[in-house]
Amino acid sequence: MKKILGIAVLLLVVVIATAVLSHDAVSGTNPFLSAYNLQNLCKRIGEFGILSIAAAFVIVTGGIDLSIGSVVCVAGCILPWLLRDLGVPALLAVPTVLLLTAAIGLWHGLLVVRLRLQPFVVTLCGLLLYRGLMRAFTGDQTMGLGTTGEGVRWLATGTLPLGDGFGLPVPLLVFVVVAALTSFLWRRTVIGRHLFALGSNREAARFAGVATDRLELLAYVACSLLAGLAGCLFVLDVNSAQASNFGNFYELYAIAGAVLGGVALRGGEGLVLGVVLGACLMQVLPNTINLVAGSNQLEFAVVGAVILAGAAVDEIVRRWLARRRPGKA
Amino acid sequence: MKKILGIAVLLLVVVIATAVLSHDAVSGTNPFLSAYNLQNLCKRIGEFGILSIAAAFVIVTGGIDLSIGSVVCVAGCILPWLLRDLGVPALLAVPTVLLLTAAIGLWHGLLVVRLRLQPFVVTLCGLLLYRGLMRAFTGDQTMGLGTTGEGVRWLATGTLPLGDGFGLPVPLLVFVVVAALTSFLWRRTVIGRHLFALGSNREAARFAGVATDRLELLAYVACSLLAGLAGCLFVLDVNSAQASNFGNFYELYAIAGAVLGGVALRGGEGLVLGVVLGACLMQVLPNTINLVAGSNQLEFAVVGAVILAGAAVDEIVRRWLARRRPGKA
Amino acid sequence: KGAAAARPKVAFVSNCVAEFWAIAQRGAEAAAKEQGVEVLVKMPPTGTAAEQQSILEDLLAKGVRGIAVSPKDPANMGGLLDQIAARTLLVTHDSDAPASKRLAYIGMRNYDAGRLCGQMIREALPKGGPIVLLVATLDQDNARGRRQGIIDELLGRSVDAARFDAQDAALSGNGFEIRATYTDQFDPQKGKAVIEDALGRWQDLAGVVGLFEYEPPLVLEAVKAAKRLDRVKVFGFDENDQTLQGIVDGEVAGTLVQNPYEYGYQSVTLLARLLQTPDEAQRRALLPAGGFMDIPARRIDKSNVRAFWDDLKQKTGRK
Amino acid sequence: MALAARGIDKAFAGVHALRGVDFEVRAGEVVALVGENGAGKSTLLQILSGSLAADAGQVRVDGEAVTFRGPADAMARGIARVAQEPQQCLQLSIAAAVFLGAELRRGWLLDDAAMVAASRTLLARLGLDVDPQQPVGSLATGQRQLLEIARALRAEAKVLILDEPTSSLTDVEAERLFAIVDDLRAAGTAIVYVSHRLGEVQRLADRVVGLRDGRNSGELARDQISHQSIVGLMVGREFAHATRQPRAPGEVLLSVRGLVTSAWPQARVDLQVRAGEVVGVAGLLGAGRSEILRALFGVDAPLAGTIEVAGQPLHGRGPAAAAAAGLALVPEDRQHQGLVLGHSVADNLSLPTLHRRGWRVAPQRERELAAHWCRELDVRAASPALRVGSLSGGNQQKVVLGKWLAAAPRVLLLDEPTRGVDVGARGEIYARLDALAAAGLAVLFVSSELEEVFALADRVLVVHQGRITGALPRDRFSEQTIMLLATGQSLDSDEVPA
Ligand SMILES: Nc1ncnc2c1ncn2[C@@H]1O[C@H](COP(=O)(O)OP(=O)(O)OP(=O)(O)O)[C@@H](O)[C@H]1O
Ligand SMILES: Nc1ncnc2c1ncn2[C@@H]1O[C@H](COP(=O)(O)OP(=O)(O)OP(=O)(O)O)[C@@H](O)[C@H]1O
Ligand SMILES: [Mg+2]
Ligand SMILES: [Mg+2]
Repeated sequence: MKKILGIAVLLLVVVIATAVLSHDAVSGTNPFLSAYNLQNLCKRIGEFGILSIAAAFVIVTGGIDLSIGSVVCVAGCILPWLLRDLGVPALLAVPTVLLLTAAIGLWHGLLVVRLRLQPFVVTLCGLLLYRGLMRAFTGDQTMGLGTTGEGVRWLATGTLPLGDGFGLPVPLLVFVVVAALTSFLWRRTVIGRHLFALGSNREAARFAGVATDRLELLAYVACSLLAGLAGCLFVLDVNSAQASNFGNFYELYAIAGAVLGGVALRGGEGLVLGVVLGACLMQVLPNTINLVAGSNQLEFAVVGAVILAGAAVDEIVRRWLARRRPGKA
Repeated sequence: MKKILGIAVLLLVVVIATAVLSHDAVSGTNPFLSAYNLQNLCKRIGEFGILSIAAAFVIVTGGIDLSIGSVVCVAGCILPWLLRDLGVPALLAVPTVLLLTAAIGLWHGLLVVRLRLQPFVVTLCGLLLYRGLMRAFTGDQTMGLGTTGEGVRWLATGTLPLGDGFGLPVPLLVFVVVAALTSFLWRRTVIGRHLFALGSNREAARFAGVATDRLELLAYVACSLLAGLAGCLFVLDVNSAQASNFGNFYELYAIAGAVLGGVALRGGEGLVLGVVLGACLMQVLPNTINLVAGSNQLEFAVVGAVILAGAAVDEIVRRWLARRRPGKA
Repeated sequence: KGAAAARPKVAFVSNCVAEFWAIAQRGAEAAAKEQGVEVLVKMPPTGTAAEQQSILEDLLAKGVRGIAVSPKDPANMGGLLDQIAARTLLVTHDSDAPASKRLAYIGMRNYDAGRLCGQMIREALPKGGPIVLLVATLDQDNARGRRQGIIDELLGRSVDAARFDAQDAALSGNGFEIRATYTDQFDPQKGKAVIEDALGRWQDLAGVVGLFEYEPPLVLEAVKAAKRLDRVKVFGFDENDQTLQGIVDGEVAGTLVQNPYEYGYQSVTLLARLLQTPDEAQRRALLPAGGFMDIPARRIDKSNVRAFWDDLKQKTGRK
Repeated sequence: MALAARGIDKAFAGVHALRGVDFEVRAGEVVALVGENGAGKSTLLQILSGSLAADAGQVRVDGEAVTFRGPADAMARGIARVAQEPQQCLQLSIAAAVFLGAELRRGWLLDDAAMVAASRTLLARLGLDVDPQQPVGSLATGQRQLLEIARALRAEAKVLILDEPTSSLTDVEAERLFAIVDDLRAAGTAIVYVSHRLGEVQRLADRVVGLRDGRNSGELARDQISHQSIVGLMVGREFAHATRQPRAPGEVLLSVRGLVTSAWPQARVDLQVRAGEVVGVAGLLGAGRSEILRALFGVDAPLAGTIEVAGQPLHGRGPAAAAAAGLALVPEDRQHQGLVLGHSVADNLSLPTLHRRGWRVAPQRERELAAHWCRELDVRAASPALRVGSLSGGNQQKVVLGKWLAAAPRVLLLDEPTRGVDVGARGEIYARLDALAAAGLAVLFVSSELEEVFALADRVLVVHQGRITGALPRDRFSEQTIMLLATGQSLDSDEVPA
């Protein structure tokens, strides 16, 4: 819990600051707190949050997945193709895409587990490979549903009305379900316990009779599957995917969200709640900038600076706490 | 040495294949082996090779630097500004940029060493931060020397004529010097020995009295300094830098080159010669595609697939060798 | 295979990867077929000047007989372009490099297209109002030209293609107010997100302009989802299917289209015919007057969208 | 006086490890530091060698008060320590590791040739015959311990601190070390020696200093040192030696035929262990004893051979399959193989058995299990929720034992099961193993201590270069016979088959 205190405080500070700064004294309205804005924000948190959980799945095993953005691209290109060009019904198309992305994860896992290739190398190649293949597959044409597929797009753009003009965006609900299931898996099941043991010390876990290979496979499959799910939501949301840049850099956002949320890159450490907070922060910051600043030129700089400051403050506070409460039983 | 056999063979295969495939039966010429092409190739190898050595410096300590591409961007934006807008003489401008990028490295190092932040986090923030700052600094305007600065551009576009129409590009010479110095530092000096010990097991090195903090600082400084050097060469070569994309993704190419060349991401392992070979392969592949294929749509896919295949074959061969020549007599 | 090898090779090089260039590719390939040449279409995968330079160098190494390129950074690429011009036939398209030794430029003037767009906005919003612009990136000449054209036209300024207003400059006049220029760095998710945020921030927005091909549909989506189609007008550039459908449905006020198909077609035709003409004087006669072949931007609105769309579908072979 | 400490206090989160401890060692003296697991021995030594800062107290070197900011400071003062759990740079060459931090050089350059030659001599003196240019990672646990000693000898320190240096060494290597210690003492080096092998303490010590619960518990002069008096210093009470329970071996539980390991492809291993039988494996360092256990448990895939558990061939590969078949392995390297150091004691104890109670974890059951085994094995931890990495070495070892005892295996494979465990706890472990065997468990254990082999085993297999060179029943146990077999010489008399 102490691990996520820092990020929780940081998030709170940013949220309050944005609410104060974006307040329009003239009209008395507050764009940040408007139902419309919160709804959009929740939608993005849902979409990117799923990606961060995907990243966290592999990171807790001590691995890394750099191909997340390219898997998003695969989902973003294949789903419209199935729906629009092949006319596959949505109920079949989405599971097909998820199956395909899960297969990608399986492939990563097999390369890592059987051939003992470094996860960084395998997924870096994946990053290049899948995007390249999608460029050839789409012939560099933009993929979208056009004006068809209104029904299935509800998954990404729909809301469950809560009254007062505010509706819970479906992607947020999907994210909450994914987060809850993941948290249950990690904390309450044998698989979760074994996953974390493997991440902390793969050799000791193996010596303890844990089926490390199968678990690692599982982590990669879960990661790519969730990336595929998020990819579906993204393309259903924006309705436009260009293979050369759809999902570009999303692996970094995903990993940043997870790491910000206290998931340790050396493996064996992480809380789903932390990942959720990290993902929130990653989405609130650009929203802040868009609502407060005159342009979004400084967006990257601000996001980078805030994450760094957050990490630094977190570390400093933790040390200070450790110094104040030493040893004694 | 065994570590780099795989990559050496792979490089050889690709080079031979390209020479054969690009041969033009009608005209009897061979574009790949033409002096003009080899010269361009050598230039790129020089530029990107420096980046891979930069990445390797940090990787052997067990760290990672994701900000390399953004540091390239900093150099690419600041150097033209100094030369063109401020009229600083080249002899002063290049060292100034190197000093600036070295300072960036020092900053990374201090955050990693003093605050014990994860290198991944520090440099990911750097990736976002420096590019963001450069976008604001340049106001998203393209930076270049225009038609001025012919003199200093010799550093990137000049050649040392060797006769027969072929000249050794200056960036290759710079790279060779950097590689030779690095190799000397790593293999023949106490600093190098300690650097590798630190990467292998930081605690053990510390217990042995190695000044781990100072060395880690040094590695980050060397990395950013070399990235800055490469950035200068890049911008002098293409004479055009857009803050939003100059050097984008170069950290991945740099790391891929180093890792391909046998530098282990867990630290403590690596040969400069391997890095050189890795950097060569990373540059030969796109050249191959441009010379052989009708479009470069599949470029990323091919690069990804070849690296992956290379890593896999390397691993398989190594296992096979290990099985044939087992442990004891 | 033998015949293909014997056909002279020319190259068509874009400045990034986009649907726009996929259409241009069709034009280039059509022309190549007609002229009996082979065309290599190359696109810099991440759209950087460095990538484009590598591609051009490799094309020279490969020995192509002519190159048509949309230079990523004309102001600074002079040296490279002259080097190419010295070795092979060089024309520019889409984005010109007037100071270089290129033979001709095939395309439009982005600043003029921007002003055309501005006119369209003024007609749609006679009383003016607050406007937001969405552009992929501001560090490309075409993006800057278009944006400046729109701003200058809306504020009623004189024609000056060299003017540049900073991204966060406060700009108003003539009843219009440019509230912000947002960039999305080619990420559609980000593009949609910033427009959503802008709609949330300002309740009084009168219009939003998407300056790159994929952007008008994102703007349309965002405005539609905010249920503000009645108060916020959508304008765009280029001929994305959804943009055109939006015009048909009355949801998009209009779009400014370039003619990428013609860029490709005319570039390759010109290169091929230059190659086939041995005589220097006759060659010169093939070049357009002033070295500029104008493929003007066209304004597409409700009145002409059907005809335009049908023609486009036929040319690109898409349904 | 070479090194002295006064009033040393040190507290960790939740544990007060040292309370006002005094300690001193003079030049030319060997002082043995004894105490139960968790008494604070390693903590004190870490403070003396600059690896840890004391909360209070003073350290003096040659009478001068010093403050060490790091191990380097202590080294500069001539203090060298062989750690209980040495951290090593596995990728470095052995020669580089021996000279790490004090490289030989010619001008600016490393003098690798000199370092290789010098380390070869040093290692030979310790009886380690390996190529110094090989990476450290290629060494087995015991060999790594010798390397660590070589490093300390290389430093030619004024004060040499040895924290359980022999815990993975066989008597042969240990005897070599003693000779070296004798030499150093004669040359005026001050030596601090920690060991749970009390025979060694008696053999070496000029003086014995006791620690109990982080406090000084007394001191013994040379002529007062005896087994009893040392134990008294440690625990303050005497305990009875457990008597062996009589038992009759039953059916064959573990049967191995033609096993070939990748480290020793020329050697075939055949062996059987019956229910109720405790079989010891003896041999020299690096003889391949651990290799056999690892292959049996599926950690390394054997090149050939069949393994049967209770008549059933082992299905599937890997430790998971072996564990499912009723095998358990307590590995020799507890830090890397035995424990997930970052996880709690409770999590480590339940790891091998977690999946047996369904797919959900049951926190209540886990707590009970942890409490039970901590009590049974006398694990000195303030709470089972503590990070196991923060426990003292011996207590960690008990956790490794406990997690596999909790799994109630049919065949128990043990590799140095009592490494670093204090005498008291050791006796209890012996008694427990004895009782389990009586209840029908088959035990195959590797131990470098012949004393332990004699105490536990019904039968001894001796290994030399990956081969079983002899099997001795209890009535033929003798140090000489085992040494003969272990060095590859054949016995004159008839051999007993394995
Ligand atoms: N880094 C640490 N964090 C928390 N507690 C620690 C740490 N190191 C040691 N301790 C605690 O300090 C106490 C003394 O441990 P120490 O390792 O000094 O014991 P020891 O006498 O060497 O025991 P052993 O014979 O088992 O090696 C133990 O209770 C241990 O749990
Ligand atoms: N992980 C490893 N990698 C390479 N070689 C190894 C490894 N483990 C053991 N060996 C080699 O196999 C040989 C046998 O080692 P093993 O650990 O079985 O011996 P041992 O008799 O148990 O000795 P020790 O008491 O030192 O563990 C050793 O000489 C060692 O060099
Ligand atoms: Mg100890
Ligand atoms: Mg062993």
